[in-house]
Amino acid sequence: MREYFSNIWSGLFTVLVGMKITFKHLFEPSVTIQYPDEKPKLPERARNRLYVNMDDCIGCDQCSRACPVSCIEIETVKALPTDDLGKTSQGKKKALWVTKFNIDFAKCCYCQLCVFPCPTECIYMTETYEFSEYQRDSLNYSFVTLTPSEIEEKKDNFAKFEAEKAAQKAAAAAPKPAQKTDE
Amino acid sequence: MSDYSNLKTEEMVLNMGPQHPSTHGVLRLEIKLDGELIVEVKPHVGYLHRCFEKHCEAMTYPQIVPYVDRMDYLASMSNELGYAIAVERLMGIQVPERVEYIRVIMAELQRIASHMVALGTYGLDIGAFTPFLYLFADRERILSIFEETCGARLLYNYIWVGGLSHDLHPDFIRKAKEFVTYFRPKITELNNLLSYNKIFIERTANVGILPIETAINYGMTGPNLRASGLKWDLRRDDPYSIYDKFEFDIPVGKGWVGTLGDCWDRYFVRVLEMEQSLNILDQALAQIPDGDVTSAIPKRIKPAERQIYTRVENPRGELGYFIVSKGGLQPHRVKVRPPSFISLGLMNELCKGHLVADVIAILGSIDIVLGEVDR
Amino acid sequence: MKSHEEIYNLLKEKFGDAIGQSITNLPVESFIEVSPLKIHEISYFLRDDNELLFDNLMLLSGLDDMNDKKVKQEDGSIADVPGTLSVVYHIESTSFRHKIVLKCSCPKDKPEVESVNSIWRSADWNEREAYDMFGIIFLNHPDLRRILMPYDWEHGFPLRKDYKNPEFYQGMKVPY
Amino acid sequence: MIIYEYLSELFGSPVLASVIQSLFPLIFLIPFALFAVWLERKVSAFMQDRIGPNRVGKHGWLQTVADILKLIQKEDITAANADKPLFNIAPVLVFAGSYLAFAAIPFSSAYIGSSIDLGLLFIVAASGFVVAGILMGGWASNNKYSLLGAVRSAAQVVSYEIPTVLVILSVVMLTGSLSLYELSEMQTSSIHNWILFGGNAPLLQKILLIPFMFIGFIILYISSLAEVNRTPFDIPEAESELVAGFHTEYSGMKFAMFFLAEYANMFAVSAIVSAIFLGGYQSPFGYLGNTLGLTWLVPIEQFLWFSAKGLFFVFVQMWLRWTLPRLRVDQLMALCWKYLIPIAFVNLLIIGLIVLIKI
Repeated sequence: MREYFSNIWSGLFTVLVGMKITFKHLFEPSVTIQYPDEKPKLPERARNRLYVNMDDCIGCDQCSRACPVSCIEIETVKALPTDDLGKTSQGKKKALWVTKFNIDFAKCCYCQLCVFPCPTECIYMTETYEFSEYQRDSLNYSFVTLTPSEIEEKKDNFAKFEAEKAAQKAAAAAPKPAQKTDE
Repeated sequence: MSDYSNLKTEEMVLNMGPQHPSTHGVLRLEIKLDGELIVEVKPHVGYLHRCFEKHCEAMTYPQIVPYVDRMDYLASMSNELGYAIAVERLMGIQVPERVEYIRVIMAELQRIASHMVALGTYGLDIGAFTPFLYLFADRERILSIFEETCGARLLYNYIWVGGLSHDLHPDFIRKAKEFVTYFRPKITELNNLLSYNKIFIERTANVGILPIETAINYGMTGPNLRASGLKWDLRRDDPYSIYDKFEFDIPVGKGWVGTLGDCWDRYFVRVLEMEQSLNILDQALAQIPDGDVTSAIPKRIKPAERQIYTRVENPRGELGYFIVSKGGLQPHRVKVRPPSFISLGLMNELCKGHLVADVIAILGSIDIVLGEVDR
Repeated sequence: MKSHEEIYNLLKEKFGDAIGQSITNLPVESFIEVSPLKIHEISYFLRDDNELLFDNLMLLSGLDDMNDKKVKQEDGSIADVPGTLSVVYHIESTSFRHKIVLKCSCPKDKPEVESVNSIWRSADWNEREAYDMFGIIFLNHPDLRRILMPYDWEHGFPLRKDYKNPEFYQGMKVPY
Repeated sequence: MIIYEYLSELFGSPVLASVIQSLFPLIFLIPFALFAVWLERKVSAFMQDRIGPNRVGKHGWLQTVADILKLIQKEDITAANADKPLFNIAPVLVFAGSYLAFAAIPFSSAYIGSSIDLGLLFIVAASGFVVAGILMGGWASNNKYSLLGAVRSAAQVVSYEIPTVLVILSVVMLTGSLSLYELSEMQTSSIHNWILFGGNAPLLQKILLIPFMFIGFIILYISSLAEVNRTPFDIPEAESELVAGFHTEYSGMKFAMFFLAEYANMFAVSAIVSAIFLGGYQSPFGYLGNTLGLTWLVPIEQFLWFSAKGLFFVFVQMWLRWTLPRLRVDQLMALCWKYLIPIAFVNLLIIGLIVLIKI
């Protein structure tokens, strides 16, 4: 019998306590941020879309190898001895034409693992976080500064250079076995 | 008198999930019902299977860290801590003291954040919507603290093998201390609003009772095991990191309002654990030493041929990593012992003989994260 | 609290041949090799012996040992000798706080291990997962189905080292 | 009353007058439902430290209008294996049931749909309509969740009618009337004439009656919550268990009908509670119209008081909803049969004795 009445009492009492709390909250300011109108300030370490500063990129492929989801694709062509690629802002000499530098943000998991190994600090996270697209393909960003024709040219140049080199080598190497057969 | 002898009764199969408001993700429960009484519950998992263990075989050790985040996405820091400790023990790395302190702080903040979701969604399951949003608003504070330090709110990639990706943000200590003082009264508010509510107690007390022998036999760990009355906490019983330096209690279930090991005990043990985590945070934030956090990160992680099983106390229980190395840059095998996976195996045992509404109460009380169940 | 050696000796004394060697030269974790068809009996003893009381199975994991060998036969041809699949049991006692690791290996072409489901119920889903991923058959398991992979997965056991991705799954190209 | 007489004179036919008069609650109801849905969202938002709808119209007050427009445009989906006629009738029936109750509710001394002598009994009976509709909808959906919800709802509403009727009985013993119009007229002039404070009984009797009237009031309010399936008694549509209960399969305008019926019901039970215990449309202080000598102002004031009282209880319903968890189906029954009904019985007995003594 005592339990019966204590049940009634605790039922009513705890309900009233709860109602008091929610009533207090009626007059508390809301915590909502009205997103498209007011945007929260992102902390400086916030990890969002990647950016590659191609002026500094030396094409070392380290970011691509660090990426756990393989969303970075890099292709490079060796520069000819005659080419002058300039230097990075830190004074490193560049030796490779970067003919392909694609980051697929549909795959990217924003883990920042690619940022740490970069020797020239040319790949980094920016503050842009609104870049949704209607087509999945348009999330595949290309950072290459060379035009397609330039890329073709560099590739051709290098192929020619290689061919020449091979020919030279062959020319240099060819007489030897010939001499040997003579002996 | 009418003749009821030709009336047929049959068991009904109710398919709960994978799309259902309170299966906590994509879990499918095949429930055999007799009226509203449960005869059998068959959980079907695997809808969120992301081949974690297969992926690990093709990843180098540091690359696994982002994947580890995505298992129990409500407790990423704790997952990372476990993984980092496992690989460090595998290679015999000693990490600086500051790193250990930061890791403990992060793990405890994460524990609070994770329990907030657990308790909030539990209230939601029972039908109380408001505590859920209060807790989520407070959880945002923790996430903002995390974001400032490591740049992400949910999937941190912060605790690395041998160290941390960044040092603490200069504001971190102040904000964390603020949070600790802010959050203490909020626990009382939660208790008054939800925990001690008569309806809530009625719904959860004496429901889904888990005796201690069954709990151990089914491999329950963490708060679920402690709620059944066993004082078993890996932070004490199998110490890792620097938990032996801190003073804290291990709350165990006492059958406060019902039977020992019922849903309310499991719920309330989590509430008490949040208080203990605040205690640990108090101490750790006061004692944190200076130092470098990246000095012990190895250039190349290539353990010799050996195997190890390491476990840590996650918010959901014992998270274990069984790592087998064959000497390469990639692990030969990473097997995870996900606490939610093991806990979910108990559903049938707990639910038998209860009502449909209790399935939700029980499922919420064992607190699973489907990302971890399926990996 | 018993050490690894003590437990090993105890087991060796009781079960003799069913217990293989105790591998302790590893720097981080030692384990005891156990016969796969005796594991039920041994587990039963481990759990219920008053001095051991291993009441908690922490983890049961499948493992591909990756020890397939190519052996030259007498006629000169090279034959594949399939390697072994292993099941690793990490067990502990909540009352004595000691731990032990058991490992039983079975050949890949006949991967049969006794189920310990009736001893530690937590083995239930773990064994299903080991079956799902490695195709290890657990004898006397009450409900050995796939668990994480789709029930209609016909393309083998993905965590075996010799697993090949299927080209098509239900008419869909892989990867899509 | 006055309006009815006026209309009969205007059209010269009581039938036509009745038909036209019956549309009046609808004019009140639809804006009210729109407002109540908006209010519910705003109240819940403020209680949860949120903002709530604020995009359509100022403070989002047009949000529900937009929602209704959306619902009207939606495709009307009927599940393939549903029992189509029943499935289509059910929402109409549910709405009709809750609309029926408005026939006997006195909005002011000038307007009451039908001032039948058995008004209270009529309303209790009319709520049976809703049960039939819900059962029909749940069964016809051919969905297990809907069926469970419907069965739960039937059991719940039928059970909770007993404490409701018992409390009404105790009021009837005091007042001797079942007509809501008469009840309201009885509680005129001042707050101490409210039945909650003992009505027109002599002073000593009143003092004795007040605590028991309070108990009766609380029981009536709790069971009215259960009759309209509001939290903590919303198990027929418990979204965390049964997805949406009996209206899981409904969409578009049919769903809107259920929704409208729910909010109409909320107001109906609030109105009944206030009509029985809190003076109905009567002002607690007296009327501005009387002091100014403008008699036509009085019915309007009465209407405003009535709406205010109704809205207050609707607000309390929302307040409770966003505070409390949900009961389980067996606990719901236990609450009814083990707590509310015995207490209501004892309460009835005591009130009866007090009335009988006639101090």
